[in-house]
Parts: sequence; C-alpha cells; structure tokens
Amino acid sequence: MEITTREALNQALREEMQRDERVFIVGEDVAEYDGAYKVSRGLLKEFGPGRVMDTPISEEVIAGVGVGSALVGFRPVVEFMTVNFSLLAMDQIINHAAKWRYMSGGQFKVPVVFRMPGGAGLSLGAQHSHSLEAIFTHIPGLKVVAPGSPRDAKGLLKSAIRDDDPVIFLENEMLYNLKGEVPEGEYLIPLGLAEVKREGSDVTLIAYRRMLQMALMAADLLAKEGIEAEVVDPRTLRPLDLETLVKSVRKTGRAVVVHEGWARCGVGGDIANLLYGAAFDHLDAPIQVVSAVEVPMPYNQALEQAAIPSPEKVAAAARAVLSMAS
Amino acid sequence: MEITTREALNQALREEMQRDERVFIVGEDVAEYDGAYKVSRGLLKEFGPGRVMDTPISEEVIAGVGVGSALVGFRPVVEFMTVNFSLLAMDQIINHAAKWRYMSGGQFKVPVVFRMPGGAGLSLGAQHSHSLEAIFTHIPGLKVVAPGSPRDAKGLLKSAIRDDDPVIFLENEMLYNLKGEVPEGEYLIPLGLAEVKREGSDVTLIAYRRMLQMALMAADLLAKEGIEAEVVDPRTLRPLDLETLVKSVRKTGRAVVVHEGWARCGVGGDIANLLYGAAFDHLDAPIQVVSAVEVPMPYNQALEQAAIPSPEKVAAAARAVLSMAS
Amino acid sequence: MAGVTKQKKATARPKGGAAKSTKNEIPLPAKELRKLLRKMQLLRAFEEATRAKYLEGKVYGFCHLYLGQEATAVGSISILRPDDYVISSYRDHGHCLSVGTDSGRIMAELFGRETGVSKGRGGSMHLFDAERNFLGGDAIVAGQIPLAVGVSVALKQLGKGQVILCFFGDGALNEGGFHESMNLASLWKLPIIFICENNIYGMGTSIERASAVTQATRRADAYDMATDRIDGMDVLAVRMATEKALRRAREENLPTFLEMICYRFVGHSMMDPAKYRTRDEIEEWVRRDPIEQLKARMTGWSLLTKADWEAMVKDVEREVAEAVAFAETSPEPQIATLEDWVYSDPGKGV
Amino acid sequence: MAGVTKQKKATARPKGGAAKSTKNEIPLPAKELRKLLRKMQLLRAFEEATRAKYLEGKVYGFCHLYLGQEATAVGSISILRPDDYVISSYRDHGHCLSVGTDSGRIMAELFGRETGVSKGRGGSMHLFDAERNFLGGDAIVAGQIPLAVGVSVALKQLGKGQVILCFFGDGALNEGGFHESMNLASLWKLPIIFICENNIYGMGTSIERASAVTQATRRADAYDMATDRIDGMDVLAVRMATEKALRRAREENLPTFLEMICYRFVGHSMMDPAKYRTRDEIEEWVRRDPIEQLKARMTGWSLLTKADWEAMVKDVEREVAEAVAFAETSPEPQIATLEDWVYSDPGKGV
Ligand SMILES: Cc1ncc(C[n+]2csc(CCOP(=O)(O)OP(=O)(O)O)c2C)c(N)n1
Ligand SMILES: Cc1ncc(C[n+]2csc(CCOP(=O)(O)OP(=O)(O)O)c2C)c(N)n1
Ligand SMILES: [Mg+2]
Ligand SMILES: [Mg+2]
Repeated sequence: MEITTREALNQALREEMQRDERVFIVGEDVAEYDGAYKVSRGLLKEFGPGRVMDTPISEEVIAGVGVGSALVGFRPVVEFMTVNFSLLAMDQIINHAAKWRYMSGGQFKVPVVFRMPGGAGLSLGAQHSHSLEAIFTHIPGLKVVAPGSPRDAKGLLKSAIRDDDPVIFLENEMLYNLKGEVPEGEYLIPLGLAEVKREGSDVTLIAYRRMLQMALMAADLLAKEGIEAEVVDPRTLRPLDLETLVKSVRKTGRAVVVHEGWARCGVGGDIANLLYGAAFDHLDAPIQVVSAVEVPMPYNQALEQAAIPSPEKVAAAARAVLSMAS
Repeated sequence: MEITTREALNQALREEMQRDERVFIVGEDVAEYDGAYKVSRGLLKEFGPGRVMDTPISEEVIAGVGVGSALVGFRPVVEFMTVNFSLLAMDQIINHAAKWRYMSGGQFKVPVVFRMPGGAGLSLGAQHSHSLEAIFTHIPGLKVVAPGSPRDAKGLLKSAIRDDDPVIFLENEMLYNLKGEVPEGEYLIPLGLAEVKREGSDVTLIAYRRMLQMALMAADLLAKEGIEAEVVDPRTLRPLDLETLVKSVRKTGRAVVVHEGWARCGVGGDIANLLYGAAFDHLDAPIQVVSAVEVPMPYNQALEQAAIPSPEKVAAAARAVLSMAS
Repeated sequence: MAGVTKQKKATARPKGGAAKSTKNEIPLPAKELRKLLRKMQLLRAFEEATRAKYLEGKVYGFCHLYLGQEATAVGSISILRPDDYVISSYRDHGHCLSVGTDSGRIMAELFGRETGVSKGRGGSMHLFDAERNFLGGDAIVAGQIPLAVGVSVALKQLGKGQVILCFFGDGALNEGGFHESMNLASLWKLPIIFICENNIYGMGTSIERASAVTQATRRADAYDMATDRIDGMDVLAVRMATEKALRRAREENLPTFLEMICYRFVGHSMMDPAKYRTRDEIEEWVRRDPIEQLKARMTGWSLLTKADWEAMVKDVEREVAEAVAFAETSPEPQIATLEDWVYSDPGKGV
Repeated sequence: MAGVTKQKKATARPKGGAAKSTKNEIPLPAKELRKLLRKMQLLRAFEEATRAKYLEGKVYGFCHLYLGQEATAVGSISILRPDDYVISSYRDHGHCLSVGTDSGRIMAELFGRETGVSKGRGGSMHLFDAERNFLGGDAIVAGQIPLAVGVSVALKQLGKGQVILCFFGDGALNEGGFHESMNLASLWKLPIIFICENNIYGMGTSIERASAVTQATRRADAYDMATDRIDGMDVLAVRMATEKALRRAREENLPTFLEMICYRFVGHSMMDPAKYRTRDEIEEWVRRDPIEQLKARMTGWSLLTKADWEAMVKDVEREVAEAVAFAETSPEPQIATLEDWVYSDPGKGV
C-alpha cells in the first residue's frame, strides 16, 4: 500500500495508542488543530482529550510532562511543533530525560518519545530550518532515530514508542507528503538497524532522513554514467549500526556521507571518523561529507537550495572519491 | 610572572573593563559573591554595580541581556555559573546570538562573550560535569574558544571581548588553580590560532583546555620510552586552525585527538575527520580519539576518573597509533 | 487523561474593562490623525498585496499577516522618538512599516531580493532596519523578550531616556523567557514597554485553553509592574496608553506591561484556514475594524471628507503598487554571497 | 549600569503574615509528635555527620546541608500516603530521609558506594528511591518543577488520588520553567503541591535582590492558584498547611502553592563561608530552631520529658553512627560497571 509519511506516522501513533493505554500525545496544537503538520489528524476524535493534549506554548514544561509521566509508567509521545523549539527544552532533554536512569543507578526508566519535524527547504529562514541531530546524537542516554521513508517512519515510530529509553524521533517537513510502500498490518523496525536501500559496488552513499532521497536520486544520476552506488541508510543515529556501514565500505572502498545539518561536529564527520577507524585499510580514498554550508539558513529560495545538499552535489562528491587514485 | 588561570582571567576582565567602558559583566553571583569560582573577584568594588551585575537565577534572560545589549553597542561578558546551565539558554545563544547578523543581512553585530566553566573531575555528578563544546562548535555564527593555560586564558579572553562576534568562552573548573607563566603587561592572543605546545616528531597529540595538560603529561610519559610526541593545542575550536594541525600531522604521520567531551558527534571525531580529509596520504595509521566514555558522568570518584581521559590513556592511544604498521 | 480543558468559545472581549479613548474631544491635531489613518491603511493595503503575491508564489515561506491589528503597531510606534527601539515577533510587517521603513524594501524582503531590508536573508519573519532601530522579526515565540530586556539594560546605561517597545502575542505569555524577563525588568527598573497584542489565539489555541488567567495584565501584577489594558482596535487609546508608559520609562526608568486586545482578521499564517473560529466571532471583530473606527471618528469631527479618504486610499495604493514593482524588479541575491554576514570577522580556519 | 538593586539586608521575616500553628491545643497524638521530633533530630544529626565526613574527604563533590530547614520536609512529608510522590532539588538529604529511606543507604550514597541509594552514581545531589516514590535529587535549579508537573499529569490520569510534592528554593522562582509549570498545573488542574522553601537566599543572593516581589505566593496569584504562606520553622504549621493542600489535590485535583519561610543555618554548600549574612540575622533565626520549638511545645504539653529527649537523641545518634559505619564498610562500585544503567536496552551499535 502506498501512503505518505504523514499517514504512516499517523498510523503508527493510532496503532500504538490502541495497543497500549499508557501511550498519549502531548504538544502544541496537536489535538484540535490535528498538529501543525497534521500528523496527529483524527486522534483527538478517536482517543479524546485525555490522551491527545493541547498545551500552551511552553516547551520546557511540555518536555517535563513527557519525562515526568514516563518516570511513573506512561509512554508519552511529545511533539515539538518543530525541532527548532526543542532548543527551549534542552535542559529537560539532556539534563533530565537522558540522565534519570543513570543517576538513579538504574531505578528508573524514561520511555518518552520526542517527535520533532525539522530540516530546510521550505524557505522558513534561519530560526526554522534546523537539523539538530548532531546535538542529540552527542548525548549518552538518548536514542536518536531519523527515518527517510514512510515504511521506516512507521516501523521505527512504533518501536520508539515501545522502547524503554528516551528517543528523539526526527522527522522532516519535506517528507510528510512523500509516498512510499508500507506493509499491510502491524510491523516493527528495530532501532539501531541500518538498511541497504540500493545495492552497488563502486561507492557507498550513506544518508538518512530526507538525504536518503537525495542519495537515491544521486545513485540514479550516477547509474547513467555507469557508476553503481550502494545507498545505506543508518536510520538510527544513536545507537549507530556501524557494522552494516562498514560492511558496505569494505566492499566499495569509497564512501560519501550525506546529511542536512552542518559539518563541524556534525553526524557526517562523526560517521566518517568511525568508518576511518573501522575500515582504514579498506578505504581507497578519503571519505567525502556532503552537508549544509556553514551558514544560518537564508530565506531566499535560491540561496537556501545552494546551502543544502542536492542529488547533484552528492553525485559530484561520489565522482570525486572515485577519481582519487587508490 | 606565574599566576593561576583564575587570576589570568580576572586580569583580562579588569584590563578590558578599564580599556573600554562598554564592557560589563553580568551573571549569577558574579558581583557581591565574586563569582561562584571567584573569577570576577574585586571587580564589583572597582567598577561598581553598574558594570558588574548580579542577576536572578534566570539563564534565558541573562543570555538575552548579553545579546540585546551587544546589539546596541555594548560588549557584555555573560557568565553562566557553569556550562551546564547554558542548556537553559540555548535558544538565545543558537537562535539569537548566532543568527542576528546573518538574518539581518549584516546590519547588526553581536559582540557578546559567554563565559562558561565546565568539565568533570570534581565529582559533581551527571548534571554538573558537562563539556558541551561540540554543541557550540556545531553552530555557524558562534566562535568557540577553549584555553588550556593561564597565558592563553588571558590573551584569548581579551581577544574574545574585543571580537565583534558572539564568542563561547569555555573554561575548566579544574584549571582555575593551575599556575603558569603569563607575560607582563598587555598582550592578546588572536582567536583561530593553534599553537604547538611541545615539539616532537613521532606522533601528534591534539588537545585543548584541561586535556592539554593531560597531553603534556602523556608526552612526558612517552618521552621516557623514547617517543617524541608533538602536542598541538587548537585553542579555538571555531574557527579551527586546521593548517597548523595538518602541518604537524604531515610531519609525524600519526595523531591522537584528546578531548573531555563525549565521542559521538564530538570535537575529536570532527578534528579527526578534517585531518583525514586534509592529510589522508600522510597518515600512517588511523587517528585515535581519546574522549569521555559514553556515560552521564558518575558521582563516584573512581568511576569518574575511569570515565574521563588521563595521561595514561593518552599515552596508551599514542602507543597504539605507533604500533600500527604504516 | 489529565490535560486539556474543554475548548470554550474564545470571548470576543476578554473580561475586565479595556481602556478606550474618549469619543468626543479631538485628542490630536488633524495632521497627526491623518497620519495615523494613512499608516493603518498602508499596513492594510500592504498586507492585501502580500497575500496576493503569496498566492502567486512570489512571497513564500511562512507568512503571518497583520490584517486587523493595525491599530496596535501604528498607535504605539507613532509617538516614539527616532532613537527609541522596537522589536517584534514573526508577525512583523506592521511594526516595520510603522517605524517608517520603506515599503518597497519590506516587500523586496518578502520576495527574497537583495534589495530587501534584510538582503533577502531574513524573509517575512525576519525584517530588520538598523537605521530605524528596528531589531526584528523574531520567529521564536517570546524569543524577542529576553533580548529586548538586554537592549533596555543598555538604554538605561546610556541615560538618554531611550525606550524599547517589545511586541509579542498572547501565546508568548506562557513561555519561560517571558517570566524571567518580566521579573528582571521590574527588579532592575528598566525602560521597556512590554506590549502583548492579545488577539485571543496562538495558532489554533485560544487564550482560555492556554493560560490559567486570561487577563494578561494579571501576569504583570506578579512582578509589581505597572499595567494597562487597552482596546487594541482603538488606535487613539493605544497611543494614549503608550504615551503614559513612555513617560514612566523615560522619567522613572520603570517598565510597563500593556495588554492590547485585538484580533487577526485572517488565519495564523497563509497556511491556516482558521477553522477554530466561528464566523460570528470574526464578524463581531470585523465590525470593530480599527481603520473604520478612526475614519468614523474623524468624519464625526469633520476632519475627513469622503474625498480625503478616497485620495488617501489612492495614495496608499500607489505606494503599495510601487513597493511591489520595486520588489518584482529587484535582483535576487548572488549565490556567491551565500556565506556573507555569518561573522563580522570570520578569521582564517574552518 | 542598569542592573543591580542595592543589597538590602534580607528581612528575617518577609513581610506579610505567615501562618503559624496555634500554641495551645495539642494538635496531634503524642506518638505522631514524637515521630516528627525524632525525624527532625535525625535530619539534624545526619547532616552534622555528613559535614564531619565531608571535612574528612569521605563525602565529596557539592554538598548542600539541610540544617535549619528540617521542619519543612518533615512536616509536609509526614502526612503523605505511601503512594504519593516527592521530588526535590540538590538540597535533598532531608527529603529523602523524610520519605523513610534508610539513612545508611543515603550516607553510603554520599560516600559514593555501591550500596548507596543511587549505587554511588548520583551522590549528594542525586538521591533517588523508587520504592518510596522519591524521584530525586535535581541539581538544576527549578529543573524538577516541569518534571513534577509531568508526574502529576500521570497521577491525575491514574485517578487514585495520588499527589506529588515538589520542593524547590526561592531562587527557583525566577526560572522560566517555574512559570510554565505553574501555568500548566493551574490550567489543567493537576494534583501537585509546589513547596517553595523560601530560605531567603539563593547562594549569595537574597530574595530582595533576585525577585521583583519577595512574597512568593504573589507569583502564584498570577495563575489563579491556591496559596498558603507558612512559618517554615514550625513543623506543625507546615503539616497543617500541607494537609489542607493535599485534600485540595486529592478531592478536587487542584494544585496549591505553599511558601514556607525558613533559613539554612549554614552556607549554601560546604564550600560557602556565607559571608553575605550577618551574625545577627543568623542568630535571630537560630533562636527559632524548629527542633527547639517543637521540643518546647511538647514539653509544655507534658508530652516530652528531659529523659525522653535524651533517649531520643541517643537513639538518633546510634542510627546515624550505624549509617556512617554502613557507608564506610560498603564497597566501591566496580569500574567494570561504569557503563551500566545508561540505557534500559543499549542495543547493538555505537
Ligand atoms: C518557541 C516556539 N514555539 C512554537 C512556535 C510555533 N508557533 C509560531 S506562532 C505560534 C502561535 C503564537 O501565538 P501568539 O503569541 O498569540 O502570536 P500571534 O500569532 O497571535 O500573533 C506558534 C505556536 C514558535 N514559533 N516558537
Ligand atoms: C539552572 C541553574 N542555575 C544555577 C545553578 C547554580 N546554583 C545552584 S544552587 C543555586 C541557588 C539556588 O537557591 P534556592 O533556589 O533558593 O535554593 P537553596 O539553595 O536556598 O535551597 C544556584 C544559583 C544551578 N544549579 N542550576
Ligand atoms: Mg495571539
Ligand atoms: Mg534559597
């Protein structure tokens, strides 16, 4: 069945709420407004205001509702209207959600999911276009998930809700309308498992979330030139399924990591460094990282497009790693 | 003259306040209490409550005082009592300080300094032992400085205060009592300039802030074994003086990056990735990153020591990169 | 579960009397009144043009119109000194026009052009005009409030009687930064005027569903701050209240919290069909259109003829048409300039 | 510059009458009173031992003693049901002892031992006892408040009349998270009791220098929340006020804000010489020692003889000595366990 990412996420929420009474949704305009991006459409009607809760614009206490209720046995799904506003809740996420279990010597678990749409491409300007996965991935105690297709979105969100640890679930505003095949009936995709999205032998393209789509398009471009790119999606950034990535890189000897966030201390450099460490002798050329240009995101459409990765840029990076002598 | 880092920072503040009336200090307990770590000692007395301001415990508006007053021509030095509390001000720092210049098309500048003591080693537990430099280094629009000696602390803080961009100035609680030589009279150390702290030809140890001291001790250990380590301190993490780092790595062919923060999306992997990209053909072995273990910092002293880098761990990493065939 | 109080119909007029201007005496010279009227009409026409250009795809991104709220920005900003400061939220077109920024450069910004006030980098939510002390355009709800407090700390230090007006919506009342800012402004006695444009909704959530007290001024009581509650559809009431608050700020270095009760005639942004409001409610508010109100009063005072008004409308139409033409013929930023303006001094290195 | 109001001497008794218990009638059975007295004495003796062990270097890190504030934790927690919840700040020894956690396991935590309540991972600032619904131990000023609201959302949903007591200091009143939490608790009608232990200082800053209003209950008025202002040195007054608030929470799902005016007899932490307070001020408060007050009253009611008291002190001394001995003989955590407890299920991968 072909459905959009939005519908896939909506199904995941509905199914998990039906399955487990402890699951509830909380956030700004998630109930009567159906969510700013309509991901929670219809859930208020089905589950009532006791399980789909509109909040004031108060990110810190919204996060607190997630952490606190999780501590006493609930399974809250917190929606930050966008990832950008999570900057106002960093303390609850990093100093609380990520720490309560460890600091208490394992007495508590914190099964909260923080859903956050993000990314650039809609000309929303510098404050509304963040990809903050590097910040969350930096933090022990958090798990970080970043699906790039409707199928992964649904299967991973269901797993995230059932997971006993705090999960940062990163969506992308440009993917909500993306359609893709989703299995009939219930299925789960475990956290921490990468997937080869397209097989190839010449170069490995590692990409997640919206950049998966860019990488797949780049692979099409490259195929026309006779280059067979393998596309691997880590899907979960923490824990990272390094093994699957390394396996591909060992095969191809060359890698490009694509991500939408900034480069410095970003996920791209992180994955590249891990690959160098694990597959140094198999690498025929330095790894290329394709990321956002190091600027606050500009409003102007053309500038914005210039600031983020594109299939062409990914293909160019692939050609560059291939052109280097082995 | 030998003085402590605390005195060096205090001198920098005093000199800059004497030199420029627009410089003022604001933060929790910075005035009457002389600062939680006594860095601003005596400044209230010398400059009065109009230029050394105690605030309520309100990190978000404290940051706002910095950003707003900088926008209209002042040069505020904001002290977060510790870096951990900056998590409550991330929005003002990332969405405001770092963005106002770009979003306005260059109409404004934001000459604010955010001083933040941090780091582990005092058994302060998981919420009070952060090294968050990776988060700040990730953000275009911010500059990030992390001095590792009294001399660098003074010279860099003075430059940071005179800089027209927002500077995150990361101190370390364990360094305040460290004594070191500081030049007589006024001097500046420019942002963005690394320094070779010890010359050597066998392996490059890259380290900053407190880890500089660890690396220097490791170099001593290694010297006893006949290994000549070169120790390079980037001092500024953003912008990063990659050139100086690459120069050293080209010479030695082997590198260890040491930092106190976590590994995933950390500064270590970031620098390593940049070095791989810039000096791939000169590297005889994969770069080793020595960082904190991926746990919230435990309270117990022995566990804490086990969780952070030590001279022994750095030396072991150096031996490991040296043992690999080139 | 716990949460969610039931959606009540948002009261068209929140409880508690809101100050109105007196209807009988002529409070200002005719010239001033005409200025206010023309400015409100400019805001109105500018937003109508913005809407049209958005639907054509020439304005893009998130775009929050100011239709219906003209009196609050125009009335308050009209009596500022040139060296005072203004800061606003993402709903900032009206404030930027009110400080006197050229409408062409604002429209060019919405078009993302190099000639825009923010050189096309900011867009609708991030208008800036350093020359006129307009500090933004902040798209983080309440984000401008702590920053504005910082400005007022500096202004107090400068000692020249300058003041900052900080505009925000009713939704911002529930953010932590609002609270910290109110406390500090009162504690330190800062020359700042907090202007809450209470349009009764934050996106789809009415103030009754978001705030434990719906009278915003009660929040300010908790910090011992002077307050005033004003009919935000009455430009003269807005102006008078601001004038009083400005005096308090300039002469006594004391902050004021002004609640201006108003209404947005359209959805939250261009993307919002605003189904959460009833037709009745909208109509009730449209009947209180601030432009119509001032027009009626000026007509009553014999300060405005039908011909005057028609000429004014024409003049505004011409200005807006010129603004659009300027925007349409302005160049796009060059891609090579993408990395300009990140730093004052980027230094070497990466 | 702007900022900084002049340091005023912190008023020993903030303005506005604080509720006291009546001195004449015996409000509780003798057994209950003795329990309260013993518990306060336990807190006192425990902290004296903690101080001694800190000076020996066996307790380390940041350590915030509860000396002087015994009445607030003991009085309020003494009437909770076992299924109620408690959360506190870094100044948490007293609260953890009050919920009934074994004093040996608390002392072992301060020693960083494996047998500690938090297995030596938490330390002084991060005591936890899941079995007794004690949720921490939060070292971020006001950080526990949003989290406690989350707990109360869950408790309301469970519908069993459970309540959470959320303790914090006067310094926390100025954090944004406090504001957001108060609004939500009132708006959603949550079973939570906010207990502000107003000891008049946040580190070196008196409440006059930090808060635009020094009567904390006025903050709660801004959210239409029920309040009570209590003499926090009077354990019976504390208990009575908490009882009322508990009823409100259990029966009506309504939050209450309790301001308990108290004093820490020592510095902010073991590192603070507390030079910002005058000897006179300290002495005035020490005269109101909560333990001495209850002792005097019980003596007056003929419910406590000198021998009773001496026996009680001895018994407490024995308990604390045993606690210290337990801590001293407990094993350190094994280094190999460093990475335990980060995740419930770490999964594969890095
Ligand atoms: C911190 C933050 N949270 C959420 C949002 C998303 N958002 C944008 S506008 C808005 C409603 C704000 O309402 P109000 O303050 O009343 O202003 P109005 O739009 O009515 O002018 C919300 C929730 C945001 N921009 N920033
Ligand atoms: C968010 C945050 N800011 C600053 C600090 C540093 N700090 C620790 S305790 C404290 C004072 C708190 O005072 P109060 O809330 O009155 O509690 P008390 O210590 O009097 O019990 C400060 C500033 C912190 N721990 N967290
Ligand atoms: Mg509104
Ligand atoms: Mg206090």
